[in-house]
Amino acid sequence: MSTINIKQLFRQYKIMALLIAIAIIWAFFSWKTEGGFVTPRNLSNLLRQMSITGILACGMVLVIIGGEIDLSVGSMLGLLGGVAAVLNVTHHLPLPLNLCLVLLLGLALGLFNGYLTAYMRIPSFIVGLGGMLAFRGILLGVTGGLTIAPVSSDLVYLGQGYLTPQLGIVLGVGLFILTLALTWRQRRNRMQHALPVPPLWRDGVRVLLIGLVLLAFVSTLNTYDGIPVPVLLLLALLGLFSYVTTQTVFGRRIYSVGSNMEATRLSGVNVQAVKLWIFGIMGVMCALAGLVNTARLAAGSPSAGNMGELDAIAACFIGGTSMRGGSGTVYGALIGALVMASLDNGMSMLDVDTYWQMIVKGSILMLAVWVDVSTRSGR
Amino acid sequence: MSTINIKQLFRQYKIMALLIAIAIIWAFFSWKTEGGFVTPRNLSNLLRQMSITGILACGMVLVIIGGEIDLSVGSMLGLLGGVAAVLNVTHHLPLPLNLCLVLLLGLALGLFNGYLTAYMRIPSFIVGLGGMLAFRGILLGVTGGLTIAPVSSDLVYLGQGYLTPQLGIVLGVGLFILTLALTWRQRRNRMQHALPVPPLWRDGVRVLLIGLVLLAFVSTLNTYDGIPVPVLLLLALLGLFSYVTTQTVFGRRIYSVGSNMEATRLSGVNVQAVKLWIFGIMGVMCALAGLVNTARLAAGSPSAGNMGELDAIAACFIGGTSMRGGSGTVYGALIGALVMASLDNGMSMLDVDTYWQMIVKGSILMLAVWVDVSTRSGR
Amino acid sequence: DSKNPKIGFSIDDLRVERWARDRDFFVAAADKLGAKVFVQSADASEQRQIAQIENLISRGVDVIVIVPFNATVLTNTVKEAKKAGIKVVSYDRLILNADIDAYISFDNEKVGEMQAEGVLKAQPKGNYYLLGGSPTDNNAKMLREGQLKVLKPSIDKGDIKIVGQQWVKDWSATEALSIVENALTANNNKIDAIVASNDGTAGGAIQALASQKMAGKVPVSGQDADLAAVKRVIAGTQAMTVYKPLKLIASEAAKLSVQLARNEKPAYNSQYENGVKKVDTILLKPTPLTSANVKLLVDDGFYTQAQISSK
Amino acid sequence: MSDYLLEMRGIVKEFGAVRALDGIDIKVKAGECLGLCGENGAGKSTLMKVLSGVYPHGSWQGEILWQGTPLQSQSMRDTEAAGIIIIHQELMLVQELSVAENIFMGHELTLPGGRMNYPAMYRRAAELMRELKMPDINVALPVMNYGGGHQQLVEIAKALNKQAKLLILDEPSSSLTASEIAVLLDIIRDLKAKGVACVYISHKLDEVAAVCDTVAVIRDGKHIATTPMQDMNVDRIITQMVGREISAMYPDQEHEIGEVMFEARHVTCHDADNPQRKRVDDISFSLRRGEILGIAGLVGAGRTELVSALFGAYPGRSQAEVWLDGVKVDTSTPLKAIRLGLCMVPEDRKQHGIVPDLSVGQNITLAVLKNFSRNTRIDAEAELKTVQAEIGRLQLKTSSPFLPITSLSGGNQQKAVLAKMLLARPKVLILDEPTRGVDVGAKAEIYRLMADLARQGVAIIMVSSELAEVLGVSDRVLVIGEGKLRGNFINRDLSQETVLAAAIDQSSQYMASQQLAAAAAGNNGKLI
Ligand SMILES: Nc1ncnc2c1ncn2[C@@H]1O[C@H](COP(=O)(O)OP(=O)(O)OP(=O)(O)O)[C@@H](O)[C@H]1O
Ligand SMILES: Nc1ncnc2c1ncn2[C@@H]1O[C@H](COP(=O)(O)OP(=O)(O)OP(=O)(O)O)[C@@H](O)[C@H]1O
Ligand SMILES: O[C@@H]1[C@@H](O)[C@H](O)OC[C@H]1O
Ligand SMILES: [Mg+2]
Ligand SMILES: [Mg+2]
Repeated sequence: MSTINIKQLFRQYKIMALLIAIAIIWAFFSWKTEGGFVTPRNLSNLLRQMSITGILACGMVLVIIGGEIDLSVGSMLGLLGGVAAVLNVTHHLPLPLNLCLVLLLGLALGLFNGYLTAYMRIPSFIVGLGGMLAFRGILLGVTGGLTIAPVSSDLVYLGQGYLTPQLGIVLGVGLFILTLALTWRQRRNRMQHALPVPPLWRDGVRVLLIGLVLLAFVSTLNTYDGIPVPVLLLLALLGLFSYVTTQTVFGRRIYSVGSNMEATRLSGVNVQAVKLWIFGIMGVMCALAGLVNTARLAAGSPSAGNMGELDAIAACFIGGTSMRGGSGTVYGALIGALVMASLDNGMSMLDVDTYWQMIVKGSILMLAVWVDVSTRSGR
Repeated sequence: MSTINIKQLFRQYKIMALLIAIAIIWAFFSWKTEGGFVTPRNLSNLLRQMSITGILACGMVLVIIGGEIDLSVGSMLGLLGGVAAVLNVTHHLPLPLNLCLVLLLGLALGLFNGYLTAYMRIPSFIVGLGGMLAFRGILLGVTGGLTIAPVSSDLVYLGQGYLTPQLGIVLGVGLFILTLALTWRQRRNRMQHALPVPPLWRDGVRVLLIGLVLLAFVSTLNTYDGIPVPVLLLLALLGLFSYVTTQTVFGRRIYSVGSNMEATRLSGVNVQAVKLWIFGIMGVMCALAGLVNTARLAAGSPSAGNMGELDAIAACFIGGTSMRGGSGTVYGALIGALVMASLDNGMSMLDVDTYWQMIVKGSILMLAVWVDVSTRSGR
Repeated sequence: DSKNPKIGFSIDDLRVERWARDRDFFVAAADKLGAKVFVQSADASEQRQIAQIENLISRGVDVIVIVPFNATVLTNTVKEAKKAGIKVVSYDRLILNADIDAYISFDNEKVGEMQAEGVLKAQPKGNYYLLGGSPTDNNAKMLREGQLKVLKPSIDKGDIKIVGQQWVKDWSATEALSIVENALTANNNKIDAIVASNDGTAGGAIQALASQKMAGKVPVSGQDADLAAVKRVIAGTQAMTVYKPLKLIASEAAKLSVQLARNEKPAYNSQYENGVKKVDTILLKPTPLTSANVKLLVDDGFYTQAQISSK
Repeated sequence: MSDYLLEMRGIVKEFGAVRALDGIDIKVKAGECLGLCGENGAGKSTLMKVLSGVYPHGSWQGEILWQGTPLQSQSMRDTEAAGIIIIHQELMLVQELSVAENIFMGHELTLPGGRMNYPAMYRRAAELMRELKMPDINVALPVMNYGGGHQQLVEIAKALNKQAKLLILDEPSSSLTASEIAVLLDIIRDLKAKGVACVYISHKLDEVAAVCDTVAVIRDGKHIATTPMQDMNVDRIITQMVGREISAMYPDQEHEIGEVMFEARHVTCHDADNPQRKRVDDISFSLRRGEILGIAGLVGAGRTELVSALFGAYPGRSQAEVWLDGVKVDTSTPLKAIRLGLCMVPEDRKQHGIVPDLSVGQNITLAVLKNFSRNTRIDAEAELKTVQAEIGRLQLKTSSPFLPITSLSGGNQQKAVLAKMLLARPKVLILDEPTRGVDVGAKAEIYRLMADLARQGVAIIMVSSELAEVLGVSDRVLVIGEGKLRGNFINRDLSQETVLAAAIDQSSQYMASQQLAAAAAGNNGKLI
């Protein structure tokens, strides 16, 4: 039956439901804004607006796959962004040094959270809640409650700069070649191991589709100003984290720890160290997000990142990460972030009343996840 | 060894660590405020301040034991309180009718959340997140973003009224007699089923301690204005929910669903219905909390209950509820709420800088839970 | 005791820059008058604010000065304070439906008018975007009323067109940035002026303009004279801000509190109806601030020259 | 009206592309016990899940006639109402709830107002436990206080408590010792006499032979034959199951036993809830290179605690001195133990063995993932090659190593967990109930594997509740009773009775010490 076939297709390409949801959302907004929504300019906005949540979601998805949660990321982002602003505005530190310091501080704070969770066995929810308060408090102390501005233009570039169109094209072509190579290698490997190989046409279609998306992506953004730097960062993180989660020992262990910590421990894995480093990475992501946020605002604000954790967590869950740990993907989380950003962006373009915005966003969140859940479940 | 004995004692009376934590916190604040913290007046304040979080925590602990979470309670509280205010101020509905309507609406919203979670299989985190946005949006729509005031004085009584001292004493004596009766019955039951019965002196000490606490409680509050109505409500809920969770079929099924949903389902329990009703109860608690909040504010405010879910969830976790579901107690959650309220109250009485307040509160939260966790776990 | 009175100062949210400055000025002024100040910040939560005021009452302060997060929800709490014989002063935002002793403020509607005037002067015709404050803050609505009062005639004449209006959750700069980015896109950059309700949100708006290389070409208003905003005004990217001499209001408020504690008669200059009574009020004048008169800040001791000119 | 209580006709069940059941027919009369046999993954559990409504009507094809009328149940509640009660292969207990609460789950006895009628439930539960000859179990304590074997008995009590017309037992005996199995079989005979029908699934074929009236054998989802028991014997069942004959269950290859390489001294484990109580009380023993040491004892004797303490996996407080090759070593965590070459396959597969979200292959390589990584990147090809080799070696039945491990049959999950630890190249290998739920063919395979390892010089400790198995493969047998060492026997002409007597009887300590003395005198047992 064809319904079964469709369901099967959905199951095989799990994000399909989400992509379709995004397509519907986009179509709706485009129709309502008379095409304004899908202009290169707005898509560029949209991607920049999702970048901070996206960066956080990259780290958060690891945390959630590992069976934990981190509620302190909003405050930590604020703190690290604030520190970056202070170092820049008050101490005139050169950018590279500033970046290094902030990233290191992020790592340290993240490891601290991880230590409390993994070694002191304080439930991560409580660690996060405590950190949420404490980091925000430190930020208030550091900034004295003042907005620190204006930050130097090289820092602003991190948030508001663009890649030149030429470089964008090079990037796009590079990525396409990479896709080709990877697909080919995968086919070869599967054949070597006598595993079922998808028909050539299907892989062809897939590569073609990816190529088209890349083309659309690069050319759209180039029509405007080029690929925004934070979006580039996000792409890099997507690649890096997808690689880590699917190809490395550490990544495999994250899934394993989140899925059955006891069995993993009995298999000789140092589960505490794994958790420690998951939080460490989350800290670095907070630092990156904080830097981009400060750069975008050209200022360090004491309320920066407020409630940022909720957006990041929501992105992960929308993207199909399981609440109980053990499963989830980085690209799913980023698509989740895109859903949220699209809703915010579209509705603010439509000038919808605030209360309607909240109601609609809330409902669509549930709808999107419901579609995803109901197409996925086996029975 | 004596350390073993102490650990054992801690394990047996799991809340002991928390009670000691509270004692330390109280002693510290009393010392620092030169006794100001433990004046009847301030204790009365403290209890009233914890009442809203406490009411929410009563419902939340069921939700978490059942293996779910509800992030929408803050917004739902706001919405229901707002509706109560509108019915009171704009439509001049008599109080009993108003109460009924709001409680019913709470039940309906809760069941709606439950339906989405249990039957539509949308993860409760997402349902909560969606509800958080949507309910707040509806509240903004209902109130037009304005604060609805002033509400009538009979409604205000719910939040700011006091029980007369005489009634307070009657209540205290009644509760003491109840304790006696229950302890006796428990001893008899345990004996009948060949369970280890604690030595008589120990139960005696326990009853005596409870008696002293009751005495202190009633007489302290009577020294001020009497037992505040919301505190009375909280006491009643504590009794009711302790009874439900430990003595009724429904209560035991909550634990069983949260602990091993699959096994429970395969034992022929309608797990979806259990979840549905857990959320229904949570909705009613939101209605109660919303009413008390509106009564305390003497107004329905569009921002009421903002972030209330975090406090309620934190209270549960501080009180020893397990993040994975399946274990937890109502009194634990209320003690958790008391810890949080004590910290807020004490720190605001001390003249600490706001940012230090946040840092200290964050740290103490973690410390309290750490003490609890480390005395409880086997190693 | 009346010689060294104890004053409780309950502030809405120290994460909004101006309140941190209010606090510093207030504490300093009160210190000079021999009073001791207990500062509380409610972090934008009405529940927490009520709890904190209750705590101040049980600590036996003589006067409580309140910057309400929500002006309409303090009826019961104020009643309790009065019962304990404590004087209550409403600071900057008027507490409604409550028996308070005094109110000291800048006129919020007036601030709104100044913002609109400032922008209108720089750009008398064209497409206007209204960037409001927090949707849950009553003050934000008063500001909007003032702004519309000034803009109304031009709107009617057809000189200006309101192409969009949004409220910014919690006065958040990040949110303001996204909103303006989207507004610019939706209008193809055809926005000629932005009436922003405070400096934090103005900062976000200007960042959005900057990425379109429109910063400085589109006038943006603000209020509070945040340091960052003052620098922007000097740089020409922000048309104006409204300077509310915080030092003045803070020291006046401190004086007022001490006088109330000592049962002296403060010098009121106005009265405001708050739903329960006509509240004695000290009303202070805000000043519109453009690049022409920023020196005022230095003269007032609000900032040092070094602060302003530092890059 | 047909004279069959139950008829299942042409049952087909597919999981995606996998056809788990391929047209199966079985029939059961009232008062009859049907034995259901087949290799791991043959489809026994799946068939019973179809019957009991775990898989609702419509998710499979075929027809079920119950007392002559079609049964189209949507959930377990429907089948329970009809009188079909199932004991699942995997434990289905709620650990946090008490024994009594578990027994009555879904059928609680209540007082007015939805109150739990605890006195009545405790009374009935205690009665059931007495029937199962387990009077020591305190039915008011949480289930998690009891070990796997006890929990299995609770599971049985839970089923007995319901009014069954047809009772399905899916490997109820896999974690029981001989005496408990005897009790269980008696109970089944009682039920039969009362007219209750049973479907009995077990890989212990002598049980099947002892209690069943008919035997149905399935292979690869297909029905092979249904035969009255009087025409069958264990060997014939095996032939039907495997499609060939299995010559010898236990390998008789001799292996050389070398010098002492492993010593455990003064192992003591304290109860997690009651530190005064010792679950293991000062046990010491040693192990030689290439030796297979069987550890026998009754359920709850403390065998699992003993071996998990050696491996650093005991959850409570414990002391143990471990000596490896004459050096005192630290095995306080599994990681340290594995690095030293001390590996353990845990007893509780579901909680301590499998990682449910990972695939079969990923589970197998979990402990040695580092071996396949170059600069932290996993070499997927090398990994796959190893996985496929292991799957082949253990005859693990899976259509692809990329399937989630939870989609495997119970016995095949066990093989995957075993493969995981074998890959870690142990010097000393602890196997806690290694053949639980494993079919005869694979069992023989595992025994052969153990013998191979022993020949390569690996020392093996095997905890098992199956005495025949202990005696079949061990060189030496330790008997544990109530946390104490009750006997240390060289396995030569050792009889089940001797071991059992030591396990049960206090006075047997005398005999044990006699044997110990004999061993100390340099008797080298089976040595060549
Ligand atoms: N949910 C599922 N998804 C995919 N395949 C499944 C699923 N459940 C069972 N199978 C497959 O169905 C087949 C039959 O499994 P089943 O559990 O019925 O075997 P069994 O005869 O009970 O074996 P054992 O003796 O090991 O318990 C196996 O090959 C298994 O991999
Ligand atoms: N899920 C679990 N979580 C924690 N500990 C467990 C779990 N399952 C079993 N245990 C521990 O392992 C022990 C099981 O071993 P038991 O006391 O039954 O002795 P045994 O001799 O190994 O008998 P058995 O034949 O039952 O394995 C339990 O007492 C318990 O302490
Ligand atoms: O000064 C402003 C104040 O009046 C308003 O209420 O909140 C935001 C501030 O910027
Ligand atoms: Mg099976
Ligand atoms: Mg065991």
